[in-house]
This record gives sequence, C-alpha cells and structure tokens, in this order.
Amino acid sequence: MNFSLTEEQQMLQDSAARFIGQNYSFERRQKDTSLAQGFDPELWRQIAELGWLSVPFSQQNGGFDGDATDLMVLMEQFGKGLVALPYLPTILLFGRLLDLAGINTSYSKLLGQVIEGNIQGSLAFMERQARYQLSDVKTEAVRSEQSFVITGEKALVLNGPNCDKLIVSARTSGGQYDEEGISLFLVDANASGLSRTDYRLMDGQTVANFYFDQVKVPTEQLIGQEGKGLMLLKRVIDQALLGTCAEALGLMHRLTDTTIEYSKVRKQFGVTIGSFQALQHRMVDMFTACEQTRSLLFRAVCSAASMETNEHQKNLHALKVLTGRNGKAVGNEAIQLHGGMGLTDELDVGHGVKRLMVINSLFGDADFHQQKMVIRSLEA
Amino acid sequence: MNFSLTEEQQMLQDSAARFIGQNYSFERRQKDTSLAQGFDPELWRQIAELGWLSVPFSQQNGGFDGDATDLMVLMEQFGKGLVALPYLPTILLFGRLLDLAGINTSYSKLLGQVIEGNIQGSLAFMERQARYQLSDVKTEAVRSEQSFVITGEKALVLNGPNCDKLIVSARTSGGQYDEEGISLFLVDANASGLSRTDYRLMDGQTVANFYFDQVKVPTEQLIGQEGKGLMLLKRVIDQALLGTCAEALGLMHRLTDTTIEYSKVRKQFGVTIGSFQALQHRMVDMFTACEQTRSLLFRAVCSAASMETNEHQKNLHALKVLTGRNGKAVGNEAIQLHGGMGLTDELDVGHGVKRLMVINSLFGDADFHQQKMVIRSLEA
Amino acid sequence: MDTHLSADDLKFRDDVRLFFTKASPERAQQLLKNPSTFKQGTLDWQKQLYEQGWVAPFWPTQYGGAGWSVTQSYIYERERVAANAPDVLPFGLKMVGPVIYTYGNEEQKQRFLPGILTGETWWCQGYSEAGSGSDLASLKTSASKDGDDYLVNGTKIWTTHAQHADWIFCLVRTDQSGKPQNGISFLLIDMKTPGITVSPIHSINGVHSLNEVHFDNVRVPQANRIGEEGKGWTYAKSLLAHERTAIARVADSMRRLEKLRQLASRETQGRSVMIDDPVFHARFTNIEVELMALEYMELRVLAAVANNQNPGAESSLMKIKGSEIQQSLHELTIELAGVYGAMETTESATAADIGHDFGNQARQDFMYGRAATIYGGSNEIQKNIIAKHILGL
Amino acid sequence: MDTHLSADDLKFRDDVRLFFTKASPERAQQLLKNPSTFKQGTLDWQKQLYEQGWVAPFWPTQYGGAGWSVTQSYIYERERVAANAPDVLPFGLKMVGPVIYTYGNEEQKQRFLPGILTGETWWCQGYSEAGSGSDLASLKTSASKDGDDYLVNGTKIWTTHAQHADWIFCLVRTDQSGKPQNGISFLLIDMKTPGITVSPIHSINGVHSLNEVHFDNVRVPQANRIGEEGKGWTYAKSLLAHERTAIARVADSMRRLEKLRQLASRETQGRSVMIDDPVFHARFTNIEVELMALEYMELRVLAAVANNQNPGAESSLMKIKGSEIQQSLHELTIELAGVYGAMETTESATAADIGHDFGNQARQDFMYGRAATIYGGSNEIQKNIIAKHILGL
Repeated sequence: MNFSLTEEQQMLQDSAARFIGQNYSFERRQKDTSLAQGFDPELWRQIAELGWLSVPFSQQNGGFDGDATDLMVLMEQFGKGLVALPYLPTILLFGRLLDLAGINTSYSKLLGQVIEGNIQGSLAFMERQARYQLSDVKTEAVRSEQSFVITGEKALVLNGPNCDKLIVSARTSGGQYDEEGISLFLVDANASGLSRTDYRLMDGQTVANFYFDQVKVPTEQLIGQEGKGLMLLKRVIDQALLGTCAEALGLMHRLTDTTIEYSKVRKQFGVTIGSFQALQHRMVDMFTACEQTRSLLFRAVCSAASMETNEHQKNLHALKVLTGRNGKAVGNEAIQLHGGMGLTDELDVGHGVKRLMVINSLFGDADFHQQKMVIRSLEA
Repeated sequence: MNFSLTEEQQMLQDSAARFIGQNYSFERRQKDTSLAQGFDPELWRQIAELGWLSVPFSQQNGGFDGDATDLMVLMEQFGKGLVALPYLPTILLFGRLLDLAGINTSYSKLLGQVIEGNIQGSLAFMERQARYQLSDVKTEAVRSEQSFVITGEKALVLNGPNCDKLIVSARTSGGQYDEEGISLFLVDANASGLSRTDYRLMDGQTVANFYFDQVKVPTEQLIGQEGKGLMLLKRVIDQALLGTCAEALGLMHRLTDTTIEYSKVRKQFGVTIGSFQALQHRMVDMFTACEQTRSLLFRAVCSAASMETNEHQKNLHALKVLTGRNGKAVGNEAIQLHGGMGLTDELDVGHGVKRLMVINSLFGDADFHQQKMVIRSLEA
Repeated sequence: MDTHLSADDLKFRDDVRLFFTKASPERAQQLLKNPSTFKQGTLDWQKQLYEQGWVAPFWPTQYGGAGWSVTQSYIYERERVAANAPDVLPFGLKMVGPVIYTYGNEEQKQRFLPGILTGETWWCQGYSEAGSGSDLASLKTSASKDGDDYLVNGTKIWTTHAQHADWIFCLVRTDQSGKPQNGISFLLIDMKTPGITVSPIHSINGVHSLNEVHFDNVRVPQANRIGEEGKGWTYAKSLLAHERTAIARVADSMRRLEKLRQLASRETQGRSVMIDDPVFHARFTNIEVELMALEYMELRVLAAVANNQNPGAESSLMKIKGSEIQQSLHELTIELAGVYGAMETTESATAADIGHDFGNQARQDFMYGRAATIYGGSNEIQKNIIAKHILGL
Repeated sequence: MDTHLSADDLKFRDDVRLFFTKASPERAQQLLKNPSTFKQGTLDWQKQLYEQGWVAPFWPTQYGGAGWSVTQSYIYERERVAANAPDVLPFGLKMVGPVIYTYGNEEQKQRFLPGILTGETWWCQGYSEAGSGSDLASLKTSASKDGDDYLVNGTKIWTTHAQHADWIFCLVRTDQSGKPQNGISFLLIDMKTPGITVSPIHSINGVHSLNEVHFDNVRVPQANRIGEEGKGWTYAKSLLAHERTAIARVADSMRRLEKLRQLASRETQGRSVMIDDPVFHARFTNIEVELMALEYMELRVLAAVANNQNPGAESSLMKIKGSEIQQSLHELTIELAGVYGAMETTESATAADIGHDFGNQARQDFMYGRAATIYGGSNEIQKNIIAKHILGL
C-alpha cells in the first residue's frame, strides 16, 4: 500500500509546477486565450521540448510510457496553473487513439510529429442528438472500392479549428444506437467535402462542428477493425476522463486556496470575512470536497492498470460523479465567497469555474455516470 | 386573496392552544404514552366535550362541517403540543370514511358515538408487501349468501389495539395490484376469526397487525359500492394527509423554537451557542423550512375545496414531499444542536422527531409522492 | 382562507392580458437582447407603458401612479411575465423615484419625476464601492461642502448601465465622525458634470452591463441633496425590503421552469427524451416543489402588505429562496444542454449554425445568475438579518 | 502508487479469515444484542481474542501487542467487519490502556494492564460533563488533595456501560486557577469506592447504555493518578486523533451498504423491488460514491501513519465524512422500511410476529446513529479544527 510518487514522478511534478509557476501567470492565460487558436503555439513547442507531450505514449511509438500516475501528476498541474493548451484533444484523444490502435508504422510516424509538437489533432466523436452516448452515431461511412465515403455532422470537436488531422467515428453498419458497426477513420483537416463552423467554449478553447459531405477516405485510413471502433474509443475516453478529472482536481484546489486567501484579506464590518464562522465552515466544505475527490482519483489511478475490469470502470464512474458534484460546489462557493469580484472577467476565479464546468460536462456529466454506475451494479 | 382566519377559526385556534397549553405538558405526554392504550381516555372525553371530535364531520352526521382550514388549525396545535391522541385513526380515517360513504342512518348513529368519544375506530388499509401502494391488496373478501368472508392480513393498523370497530380494505375481484375490485367493510373488533398482534410505533402510539381467518361480515356492512372502495379510501387519505402535514408543521415549529431557545441559554467556551454564526445560519435554515412548509400547506388548503382536481392532487404531493424533506432536516438539526441531550428520552426533542418521522412515513414518504407527482405531470 | 380573485380583479386581468398581446413584447425583447439596440428598446417599451399609464402603477396617483391594489399589482406582474414582456428598469421608476416623492422637496419632485416617468432621464444607482459590499454603510465616497455645492470624490462600483445614464443617485459620506450610517447623504448627480468618468466592468458571461463610476472633485449643488444631510442611509434603506421581495422573481422562475420542461421534453437521450429520465425529472420536481412554496410565500407577504403589515424580515427569506431557485433552474438548464451549455455564439457562428438553440443562453443565464445570491444584500447577510431580527439570536 | 498487498499480507489475511470463521462471531453478536447477555457475550468474545493474542494487537509487543504493521491492522479490521465479528470495547483496550503504558509508572502498568487484556477489569470513561460537551476543558468535577488521597466531587455524563464497570478513568480538575486545560489530571477510580452512584440515561432508541456517574467525596489514592498532576488533558488528547479515525467506521459502513443493497433487492414496490427504483438507487449510489472515497481517504491516512507522519487534522475530516455516511445509511435503511421503520418489537411482538425483519433494527440504528455527529467532538468542532489548523483561518 503506497501513495507516494516515484522519484521520476516527483521530478515531473516539480518541473511542471516550476515551469508553469514561472511562465504561466493568469495574465498569460488571458493573452493566450485571446489568440485565434485559443492558446500560444510557442508554449506548445516549449512543453514539447520538456517532453510532456510524450508522457502517455507507449515506448514503441517514441513515448515516455507513462502510467496513470504520471498522467495525473501532469494534468493536476495544468489545472492548478489554469493552463490553456490542447493537451486533451491532441495528446489524450487524437494521439492516444492512434497509440492504442496497434503497431502501425504510419501511426508511429504521425505520433512522432505529435510528440515533437508539429501536429495538432482532434477526435470527432460527439453528435448533436447523442448527448453523452458514444454509441449514438448517425454519421455514415459507406465503402466504395478502395475507400470509404463519409457523410454526416460531428459536433463540438475540441481543437477542431486548429487540427491538421482528425479521427472521426462513423457508422459502417447497424442502426443509430447500435454498439456494433462504428468505425474510426483518420481524416485530413483539408480533405475535400469537409467543412466546419468554428466557435469557442466558455473556457476559451476553440471547437468546431464538422460537416462531412461525401468525404472520401482511403481504406488504409480506417483505424482498427471495421465496425469495432467503439471499444477503442471507450478505452481512449476512459483514460482521457481520468486525466481531465486530475485537471479538475487541480482547478478545485486552486479555487479553494484562492478563496481562503481572499477571505484572509477581504474586510467587511471591520474584520476579515475569513473570521466569520459560517464562511469558515463553508471553506472547510470546499477543502473536504477537494480531499474527497483526491481520494477517489487515487482509487481510480490504482485500478487503472487493469482498465477493462468492472472495478476500474466503477471507479471511473464514481470519480466522474464526485468530481462533477464537488467541482460544481467548489466553483459556486468560490464565486459566492468572492462576492461581486468573483463575477468579473478580470479575476481568475470565474475562469477556473468555467474550465471546471467544461470538464464536468465532457464525456458525460455526474448524473450520466451515476446512472451508468447503477446499470453496472444491477447487471453485476 | 386572503390568508387570515375567520373569527370562528381564530377561536378554535385560541381555545386549542389554551387548552393544550394548560393541560398538556411534556410530562403529561410521557405519562399518557406509558398507559396501555398509548393515550389517556379521560383526555379524549375532554376534547370530545370541547367539540373537537366533530370538527371534520358533515352536519348531516352531527359534525361541525369544518373545512380544510379548520382541520389545519386544530392539527397544527396537536403538533405544537406534541399531543398523543388517536385523532388520526378514529376521526380522520375511520370516522371520515363513514362520513364520506354517503347518507346512512346506521353510520350516522355510529358517528354520533364517535363524536361523543365513546367509540374508538381504525382503518386497516396497509399490507406487508404493499409499501405505500393503496391498491396493492391481497386480503380477500368472498361473497357467500348474505355475507362476505374475509381472509388475509392487514398490517400497521393505527389504534388497532384500542378500536371497537375497524374498516378494512379487501379484494372482492381483480388481481393483487388492480385499482378495481377493492371493497371496504365495517368489522367488529371482536368478530370471530379475527386475531391480532399488538405493538407500538416509536411515537408511542399503539398499532396492530390483524389476521382475518374466514371472518364473516354481513353484506350490509359493505361500505359504498362493491369493488369501488379505492376511490373512497383515496379521498379519506388525501384529507388525512393534509391534516397530518399540519400536525407535522406544528411539530417542526416546536422543534425549531425549542432549539432556538436552547441555543440562547446553552453555554460553551464561555458564550451561548446561539452566538455562533454557523449555528445561527443553520437555525435560520430550520426557520425557513417551517415557513416554506407553511406556504405549501396554505396552498393545499386553498385548493382543498376542489379535492379531485389535478391541481389539488399535485399540491398534496408537493406538500408531502416538502413536509417529509423539511421535517427530516428540522428534526436532525434539532437533535444535533441539542447535542447529547437531544438523544435522551427525558427531553421532548427526540419525541418530537420520532412523531415527525412517523407522520412522514404514513401515506407515502417524500420520494413516493415525488414520483406520483412526476407520473402526474407526465400524464398531463 | 382562499386565493380567489374578485370579478373586478378578473376583469382587470383580462385588460392587462389584452394590453400585452397588443404591445408585442417579443419585438421589445429582441431589441433588448442586442447591446447595440438595448437602449432604444428600453425607451420604446417604457414609452408604451407610459402612454398606457402603467409605467409606475405603484406610485401614488398624484405623481402618476395607477392606484392599484396589492392584488392588482400582483396580477399585472404575473401577466407581464407570462407574456414574456420586459420589466421596466428599476433605477428610476422603482428606486430613485420613490425616494424623491417620499423624501424630496416640491422643487425636486417637479424637476425629476416627469423625466423618470417618460424615460427621458436615464438613472443609475451609485451605492456600492469596492471596499463596501455587504457592509454598505462603510462607503467612502465623500462629499465636502464648498459654498452652495458639494465636492464629490470617490469611486462607485457595480453600476448597471452607467454607460447610458444621464443621472446617478448616490450615497455619499458628508460626515466622517460618528456611526458610519449617520454620516451618509443622498445626492442626485448629473452624469455630464465634469470630473465623472465611467469605466466598464466585463462580467464572466462576456456581457458588459456593469461599470465603475469615478468622481474626481465633482461639483454637485446642495440643492441636489434629498432630504436632510446625514439621513441618506435611512432614505435608501426604506426601499430595501421591497427590493428584496422583487429580487425573488417568482413569476420569472415559473416561466423558466415551464420553458425547461419543454426543452427537456425535446432533448434526446438515446431513444427517449430527458424529461422521461427519472433522475432528471426528480431534480426538476425538486425545484418545482420549492417554487410552488415560494409562490405562496409571496402571496402571504402580499396579503400582509395588503393588511398594511410590513413584509420586513420575511422579505429576506424570499430573497434567499428566490435566488436559490433561480440558480437551480440555471444549473439544471445548463446541464440539460450538456457540452453545448459551454458554447459561445458569434455572428459567424449563430445558434442555428451550431445547431443548438439554448446552450448559449443557458451559459449566460447561469453565469450572470451567480449574482442573484450576492446582490441586494448577499444571502449570508439575509441570514444574519433573519437570525437577528426574527430569531432574536 | 498502488494498493497491492504483499505475499505476507495475503497470507496474514487468510489466517485472520480462518480465525474468524472458527470463532463463530454470530453467536457473540447474538449475546451482545440482548441486554441481559451483553456483558457475558463481551467477555467471552474478548477471551477468544485474548487467547489468540489479538485482543490488543496495536499495543507495543512488550505489553502484549501483536506488533502488526499498519497494513496488517487494516487487513485485520476489514476481515473482522466482513465476518460481522464484534469489535472489542474501546474503553480499556483502546483508551485507558495506551494512556497507562505511555504515561503510567511501572507499578501502574503491572497492576492494570493485565486485567485490561484479559477483560477481568471492565473500564468506563469519565470525561464529559453536563456543562462541558464540545468544550471538554471546562469540566468541573474536582479532586482536592487530602493526605495521600484526592477527594473527588462532581458528575460525569454519557458514561457508556458504567453499570457494568469495575473501574473508571476520569479527567478531574485538580487546579482551579489558570488556563482550564492546565488544571486537569487523569485519575483511575475503583467503581466500588464509597460515594459513587450510577444512574441510567435512557436514549431515544429505548436502549440503556449511557449513564450519569456521581462522585460524592470519593476518596482516591494519589497513586491512582496517571503521570503529573495538571497534565491529564495532554494525556487524554494524545488519543483523540486515533479515536476520530476509528469513529469513521469505514468497514462497518461498507458492510451496511451491502446489507442495504440486499434488503432493497427484496423489498417490493408493486411488481418491482426498491433497488430497481431509479431514485432510490440514485440515493444509494450517492452514499456508495462517498464511501468509495472515504475508503481511500482512510488508506491515505494509514499510509501517512505508516510513514510515521501524524494523521492530525485529516482525522477530523474522516470523522465528519464517516459520521455523515453512517447517518445517510441509517436514513436510507429506515426509509426503505417505510412505516415499519417506526415499529418497536417486544417479547410478545417479535419481528417474526410483525412480519418485518429489519424495521426495528433500522429504527434503533437511526436513532442511536444521530450521536455519530455529536460524540468524539461534534462535527461542528471538527470543522473549527480544520478551519484553524489546516486552513489557517
């Protein structure tokens, strides 16, 4: 039984904390998110040099072969630093899907470029009607000779406006809700017949809806087995979910600490508001929410080695439920205890809350995962 | 728009408050509930003389013809006084069912004795497996010549050990869960073939499980139409539900006031605990819970004139939901803020909480009524 | 005990309904949504109400009020919201107006009331300061006598629509000594006076409606002071209870709840829709039950007012519950929108382009709605008030 | 980062399991349930553990401890609860024992420790007083020197099982002057000493386990004082953190949760069972998720202890969450029982007669469980501790 980090992990944590602390003020975030891409490509190159882009990838693809703990350590620092970078879409979704797709020299080459920071990627897995259901796919891919022809719309594609390549889930057989018959394709962002609408989410990141109008994709760009895409997709998203929950925890800690510090300096009625017992107890609740979430995060990290097991799946659901609920509570309290200031764009509090809300809606919110948990326990 | 009481109602409230205040201390309750019947028959005779037993009954049956407001006024005082009397089983359930069953001279005579306080009654409508579903009835009544023969078990019959007569719901046709086919019968407590197990609920009232082994009941003791008993049962219970919610509100007020008063005298760390802001805000929440419940009680009282309407039914569901939830919250906080003392039998707090819990479980708890509300709104 | 409406009240309700159907509030709402047309939309709408004689019904008749009963005002408000018609801006008609006709002198009434009714003068409120949020009485903006004038110095914050305002009503400190409440005076200040600068505050929902207003040796005639010097706090406070009851926004929440029900009946989840999801519907009814209670809590307060009782601390209770309900509605709505609840629409990416018609609004409402538990005296302050004044703690 | 058990630990787990299957804990539980056989059942069970050498594993080996690692103690506790085996009474083995071997003198160790291990001496705890609940240090029971003795006067309250006890360990005031904490001493008192009377306190769950213990000029040899005079507070406090972690009762809650799942899979609602009710199951998983987190919170604390770090204020956090979870389990269980959750069984009306096998227990657990957020330092006090010592407020 051991919850301490290895020396390597400790080093990763320290260097991440140091680098972000020195290079990424809140003003920097404000500046970066105001750029067209929603982040600073220069910063991306820097963290590539630091090796962070290689953390989750397998050695065979030139990665650092990091485990769940490594990922947690890094993502928590991103959260604490309120860092705006497309690590989730390009590394954890696009990159990891290729990484998990099996040995394939062309994927390896592509991942090499990803790790060097020369390529931005996206995973187009959401559709308007699907809510959080990965298997609800209307977009179709029809085989014709040596290629597939994709038609349909994918929504809310993270990093869509920036991506050079994207992976799309489309139906090669079965009905809209079937788990079978979903295939994954590697598509060039500039493929003909592919158009998009760009917009932003409230955390400042750019997203796009992609419209596939008879987009031709050569058969060798089918990833994994035809019709068996869902399983691969789930594995990638399970890991991304764990990573983003670690980022959420970082955000929750930041919001809690900021609020406590603010309560020690903000004066009303001649005393600091931190001296009011009612507020003290509520800040204790914020702190408790963080510790509780960390405990469940550790639990999921400890079971991550055996991904497909019922136990790990249940831990992931529980983690998403608690991160969602506690994240909401912490965010709302952070704003409330900051008073009017918490509602201004110039303070980091509101931005932390918005990022937290985006994370909590990604891959299914608390209620969604709670029901998954219920179904799982009824089946068991 | 008017929420003030009529002169008559004001008089009823004042006299009830006065009589209970003068004659019913907590020590009196302790003494009364320790009696075999769980209450003091002498007190029952006294309130009969005060005319309180006649409040909800129609004039044609010698009643006071009171409306929902009258009932609310009286029941709230019972709650505030933590009064242990079988008003619910004998008057609101047994008596009112006869009262609503239509003009019938034998019922009128019976009700006359009820109003004089000479008869105790019960309504046997619960069964072990039914949870809160009135229509889930396994007890059977089979017609043979000039009588029905009843066989089965009715559980948790309020006032069962004390009742001279009881009304039982039994199935004359249909399957266990059917709404049709339920009939109501007036049965003598000493009818042959009828036996029971006596016990108590945590609020000190006596209850019994009744076992019907081929109990013969003459056909003229069938109440209302054969097979149509559920509707009558529902109407009686709807009204009883409103009355007990008023009692619950009285209890919530008592617990809240007691807690606030205690916090003004109980000292810790050299100051009264009522001076701690965290506790102040929680007592404010208790107070808010009372006011909120009162508002919904008024709402249900105002729509009670049109009982069968969707609106009133929805108001009743909502009232039971909120009374249940707020009652729990107020009860738990009352104990918590009293500390260890709140857990002793010698203080009234725990007894108020237990009575509140019994009421909240009767006729369906908060979750049950919330789901009824959902079903109703989906049908609408 | 009943909530029946008299025949006259029913007749009145029909008149109000008819008016709102004719007044085409949708158009007004459209103009108000867009910042560039917001001011025009506000003025147009106020003009319509003014011509109908309903712009300030709650004012005393001699100043242009409609002399409605409490019930009528209640009916009017319900119908207005049901018709999704905009409310008037409160700063002139609900805040400074009443102060002027209650505590102002004849000359001030003559001078200011007409412009408030017609909308000719746009008013904003100068109470809060960065240093004094919940502790309003600690405000520092000073007004020092200089001949027949005051010289005003300081900064007001959270000033809604100051960028459009012609006049601002301020609480200023005219006496540094003694109890903070006693040194405060109530001043009316022309926004065109030299030394006033307005700087925008951008909110986390991306909208600009709040401002900072800086006063640098701003010269204000003493004739613009309402009532006595040092009594400003009393004048301002006399309005707070009414404000709190209004902040509960019961009718508005009822409309939002219905809207949410419709959206959830449409939003798919696999083969079914969200309203059929038992857990979602349970959360929905949790709010519905609370709102059903609040609706009658408001009626109880109104009935009390009708009997000339003071709503007093009950209004704090309504403010707490009302704002909590508003926020749970915002929360459930944005969660219904899923990831779309995070989307930001633009000219080049409208709701239609993105294919989601309530996500952007849900986001803005949620974010802006966080203020509901903060402004008008934070909910924590309301709890302190109840603890002190009702529970005697 | 992992929670793997070593081969030795796995072996140890199997040994523990084997022991508990042999020890037939069901029989012990039966005896404990019935007040008339409670004492005998307690002693029998302790005897079995004593003979196995597991009655006080956490004690230092030289005093009879088992010298287990933190992980082993954890495994033991899990297996014990999984086997539904009773815990030992804490007063001797977990409270006064450690105080004696840590702060007592040789003679005291010789005299008292053996009886604690064998169960020959039944101990109870004399800390709380009516006037001092959360504010323990304000206790008034006095001990004044009289020759080689103290004369003890005062009343202790909430004394569990005092009616069975041979000895009581007390915090008493030996010095009225100065900081309240500094005037407190730790005394061991023979319950047979003249001047001691025990009066029962009946709890709202109808059970009698608590008592008041009155001291009227009770003569106690100074030799029965542990350590220095005036240091009693420090000795007692050194145990509290451990106590709080224990109060979390993680393993026990896990067993209750499983039990609740089984009951809900059996309790009917129309044609279906309660566990299939989505709202009920949502409430169930709310608790499950919290408990899954608490389980790892405990592991984190244990890991810290294993690395010789002090659990410190984290134990307050566990106490809060642990007690909240216990109470939500009690609440959901009693609500599952419906109206039967209010029933009281008797000899003449057993659970079997009434036809409901968990209602009576659910009621007792719910009522008794209300104490979980009160004793061991109320949750409000724990929050104060966290605010002060962790958040620096």
